[in-house]
Amino acid sequence: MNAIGIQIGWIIFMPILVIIMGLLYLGAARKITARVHNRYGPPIYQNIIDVIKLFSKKRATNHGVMFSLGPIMAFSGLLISLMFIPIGNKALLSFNGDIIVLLYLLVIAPLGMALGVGEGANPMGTIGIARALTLMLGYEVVLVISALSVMLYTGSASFMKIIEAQSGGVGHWFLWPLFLSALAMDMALQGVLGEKPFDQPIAPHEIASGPMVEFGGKYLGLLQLYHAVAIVVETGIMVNLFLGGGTLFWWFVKSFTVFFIALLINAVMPRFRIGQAFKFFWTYPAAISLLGLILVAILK
Amino acid sequence: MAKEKAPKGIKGWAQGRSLWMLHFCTGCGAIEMPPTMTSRYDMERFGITPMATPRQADLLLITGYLTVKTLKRVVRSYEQMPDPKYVIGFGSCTVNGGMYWDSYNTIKRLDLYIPVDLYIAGCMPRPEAIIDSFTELIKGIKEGRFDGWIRYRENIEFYKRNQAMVMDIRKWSLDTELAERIWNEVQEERKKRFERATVPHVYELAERIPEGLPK
Amino acid sequence: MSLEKEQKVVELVKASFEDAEAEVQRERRVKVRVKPNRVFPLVAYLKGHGFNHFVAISAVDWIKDGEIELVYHLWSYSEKVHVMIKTRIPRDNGSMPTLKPLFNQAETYERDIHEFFGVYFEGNEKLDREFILEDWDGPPPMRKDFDTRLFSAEFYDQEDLESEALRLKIQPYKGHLRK
Amino acid sequence: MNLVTLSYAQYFGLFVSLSVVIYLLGKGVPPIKSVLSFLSLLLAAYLFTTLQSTGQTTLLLLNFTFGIDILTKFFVWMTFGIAIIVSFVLVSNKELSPTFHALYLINVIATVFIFLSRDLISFFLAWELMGWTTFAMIISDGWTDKLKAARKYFVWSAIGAYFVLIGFAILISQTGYYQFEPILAHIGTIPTGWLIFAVALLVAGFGVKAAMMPLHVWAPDAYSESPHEFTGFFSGVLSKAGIYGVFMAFFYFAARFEAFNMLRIHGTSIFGYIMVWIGAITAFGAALIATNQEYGKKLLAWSSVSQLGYIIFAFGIADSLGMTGALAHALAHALFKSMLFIIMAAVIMRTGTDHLPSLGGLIKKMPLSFIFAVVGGLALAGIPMTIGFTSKWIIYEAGIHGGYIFTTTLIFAASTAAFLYYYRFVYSVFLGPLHEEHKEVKEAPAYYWISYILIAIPIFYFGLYPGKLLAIISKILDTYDLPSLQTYTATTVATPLGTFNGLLIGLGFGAALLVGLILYLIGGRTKKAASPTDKYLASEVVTNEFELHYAMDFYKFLERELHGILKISAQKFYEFFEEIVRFTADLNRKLFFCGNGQAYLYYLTIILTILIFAIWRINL
Repeated sequence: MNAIGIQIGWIIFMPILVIIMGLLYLGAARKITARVHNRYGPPIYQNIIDVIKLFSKKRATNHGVMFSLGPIMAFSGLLISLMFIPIGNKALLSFNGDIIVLLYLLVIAPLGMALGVGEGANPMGTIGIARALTLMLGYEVVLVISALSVMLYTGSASFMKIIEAQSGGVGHWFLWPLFLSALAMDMALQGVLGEKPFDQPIAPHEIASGPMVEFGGKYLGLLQLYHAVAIVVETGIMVNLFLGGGTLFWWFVKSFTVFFIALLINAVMPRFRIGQAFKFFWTYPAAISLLGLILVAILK
Repeated sequence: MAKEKAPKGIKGWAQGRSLWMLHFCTGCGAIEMPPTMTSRYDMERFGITPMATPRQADLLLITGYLTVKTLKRVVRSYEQMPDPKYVIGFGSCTVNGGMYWDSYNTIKRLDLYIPVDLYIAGCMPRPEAIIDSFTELIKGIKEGRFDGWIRYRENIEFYKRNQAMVMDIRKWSLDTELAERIWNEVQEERKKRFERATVPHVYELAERIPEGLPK
Repeated sequence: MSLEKEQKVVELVKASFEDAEAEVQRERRVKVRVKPNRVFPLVAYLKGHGFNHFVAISAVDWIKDGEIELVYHLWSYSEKVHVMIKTRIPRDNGSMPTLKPLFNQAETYERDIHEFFGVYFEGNEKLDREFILEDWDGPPPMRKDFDTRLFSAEFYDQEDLESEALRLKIQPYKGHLRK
Repeated sequence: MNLVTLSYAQYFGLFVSLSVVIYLLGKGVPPIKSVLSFLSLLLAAYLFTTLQSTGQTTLLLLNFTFGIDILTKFFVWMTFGIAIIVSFVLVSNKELSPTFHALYLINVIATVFIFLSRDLISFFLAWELMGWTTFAMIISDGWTDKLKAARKYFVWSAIGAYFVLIGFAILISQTGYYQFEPILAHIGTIPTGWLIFAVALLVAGFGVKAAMMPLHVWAPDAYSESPHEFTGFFSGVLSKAGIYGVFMAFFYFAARFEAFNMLRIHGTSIFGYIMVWIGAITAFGAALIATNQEYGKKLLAWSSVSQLGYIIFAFGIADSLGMTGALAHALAHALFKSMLFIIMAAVIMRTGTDHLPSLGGLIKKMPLSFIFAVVGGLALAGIPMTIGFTSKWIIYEAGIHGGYIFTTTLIFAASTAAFLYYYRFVYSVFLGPLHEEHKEVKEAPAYYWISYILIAIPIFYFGLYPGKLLAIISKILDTYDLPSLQTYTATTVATPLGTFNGLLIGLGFGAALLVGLILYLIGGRTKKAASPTDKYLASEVVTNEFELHYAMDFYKFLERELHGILKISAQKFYEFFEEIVRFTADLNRKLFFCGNGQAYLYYLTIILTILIFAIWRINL
């Protein structure tokens, strides 16, 4: 009974922690980008202020029921995916799921947002969604091949078993034997996170921030929270598959390191055209990950 | 209905520290923004970021002169922003028309058409002046001094009437019913003004210099 | 500085258009004055002789003469000469044939001049469409007899409204001025 | 306690005569035809429960054998379920001819008899009857380009039928029996080569109906041109007859035979391996093509081809996971695809078009249809909590467990592409701006949305309780002595790779949704958009002269990048083939039937010369 109580406590506490960490990640991202640009930059807790402000705003325009439900569904979809990824050796519900469950739960959030954007009926938003989906078709292949190689290597699709197989120090991380897969997944992660050069879906200068074009006030607040959780979950996939999980502290350190690499690339890169981005994913990262997969298949 | 108040406390603080800006660059003022954003002056340290759409913005920064054609878009952008929202008029042209004081198609005082919270005078104001106005705005918001959107809501007829004088508000207002009514009300006066304003007159050379200036 | 190529262009014009007054204005600049009905053939003729860049159309209101002067600017990349073709039409009900069959971009300039000077261009189908001035029902504003200062004063100097604003206490906030 | 006990022949005869009654009555009293058709189907479903588990009928010296087992029940109830729902929807449609209703009844009964028959001849007859009635229905009540689509369907059905016929002929000639059980008993006597040949023919023949690439070319046209409500049944269930055929040919006959399994790749026979590849390529290629469709029914039709590819893929793997996944996906596809096609039918009924750029904004007018389009889409994209995820998840685990790395990747990519085309569909039809001419559109009649609800119940039930579905499938596989998945409870499914708990995900998502809702309510008030044109478009006011519906060339950039892949078209290959045949035939005709006496004389001379020369050579 006590164990269940503790588990429930973690289930309630973990999302709060992740939201705050995610917002701090975003704040740090702005600070780091500013430092790269030789600016002072906003305080690291800036995004928390933004969220408070967005939720306190009044009379944001509402385009219909699905428009309101979209951000809610996006945030909830991410919250439930959070339950199925182990964070710092804490398996919230992930004893009951595996990588594929997570990959499909991660789809709920964009779907919800896409439906909301659709009811907003702004063509720029829809162009953003069409781009995001095209990009998704690009990176999903790389992500899946890389995840497949891990699954083949361990013979399990369960996160817990994969982390267990990597226990015992840095030398046991899958980063080393599956280096090519890890490299490809990191490339795909750049697209998953939507950092440059893969920020075509929200290109503010072309399509007025794309899907977010009609969202203001608390809608945007929910989307900010969604974004914050998404960053932790998405980098978490990489941490769990290749960097061996770790305790809560080390888990967040690893996760931020993965995010940091993406940030540095983001700070100095321009934007691809969407077609180029798609083609890029289906050429080099896909080739690298396939090579990694073949190596695993041979070695096994 | 209780009078709406400007946000105070944590809401006001958050509002002040996180101003998302829609810069409506109508003319020459746009060029002052890049230095304000980039490494020399860096307005992001105050939490001020440019946004792409009025839906996400808190602050409407209008730089430069406003022709009637631009004013229509400004009004629409302003009405599309969620509350609380703030307006900064940037440059002399928003204050009194500036060098476009006698243009047939440029408005002179912006705050007759939408409520302006702050003006930055100058032609052009330097980035220091912009940063100064931002800090003043942040301070004022925390204290709850700026309430432009409340003024706009409460005196909507006044603003709409003024707008109706110069532009077709039926098309450009969000509240089309109100716009239709006020539009019909001001038609007569508008026509009268129009007759007075379009009397043919050819300027002599001496007349072209405005009064008060040495001839 | 020899003005040979400019002189050549003048001769080129005079060879076919005897009634045209062509002269060299300065280096790279040739001025031709023709009757309105000769503009189209002249432009067509020059286009056939290498003047294939149609730069712009401009207009001048000569109010005391009761005429509007239209200036067609052409440029030749091979000769590097700018030809201005000037013609005058009456201010009231003046009209010109459109140059659209020769240069598509003439359509845009003609719409512009139609709006600002009230000149009618025959054959330009888009002339009636709104171009720059939205919802404008006054006289063409660039004509000399349009009193722009009076118009501005009547419409944008709304002193009565300012006093109304004062009464409603909706002046912009002034408390931020430094003490 | 059964009131009546019918033999199989009586059962068949009853409904064929009922269809004649429907036809005749429908001519005289039009409104009655659809009601009668619906009631007949209900009666058929009821009478099906009274049928004995085996039965025989002798006709013209042939001994037709029928039987019911759990596999039959699975497919028959799927058929009846969708057929009755479609028929219920058809009650509201007054435009279809009595011919259609009569044919529809025969079509359903023929499909049921495919599953019931236990001998090759009755199987083939039922198969043909199904094909012919479908063809006749497309002809009688099809849509814009019905003749071309029907012709294509007919040609391909005929080709498939020939394959099946030859395959059956080999089985019959090699064993001397035409009933299933004796054939199974004597299957060991068939030489391996003949068996493989027969199974290949059968898989190809049934594969035509299951829209297997490259035999799929009829499907997009036939699906999109057939009567709208019927398309749900056509695509959802009739294609499953092909799947059933593949299952029977493959697992009922061939897989039992040791020699057949000698060559193994990745734990499956070489046959299975080829099917895995065909299935994966079908799924992926069709999904990519679906993303570029501009017409709703075409898009859904290509999506059908893609989803059937999943089933073929899973069958090819042929282990416990694969077969479970395939059967689960057969049901899943029948459910969500019939739902989406019925929704499309409702939209076409109200607006008269399925051209995606001409639709849009119907969420305001047809909210219920939109909700269920989302439900169907969740199942199609394989979102957890729906049956689509249950089946797809098992298929993925099967692929990974079997080590099919490339094909599983293709299947994954196909699933992402499914998300792409689904969003294009739902956005273009229901979201986006409303067109001026659709201002007066009303919600679909109650017949429609009651049927949506009826289909949505199993979609969620089997998604939240995947074990309930797996229990049925395991029983089927056990009956046929095939490997079955045993590691499941009502809510949890476990594979060697991982586990997933449908109910837990459902509850978790519910809780998460609640949290999201609370956060939403905490936030400040919102205001309704002032007008449909109140949106940010660079501060411009939009009027109807602007086309704001971003539905044309939705994935243009994708199309541009994939041009090289999309250009490979089976259709074009067949057209090229046709061109060659036509050219050869033309040449033949011109050369030999030109009617020119001189030419004939000339040929005669040549032939004589050759003959003389030959004789002379031989004489030497």
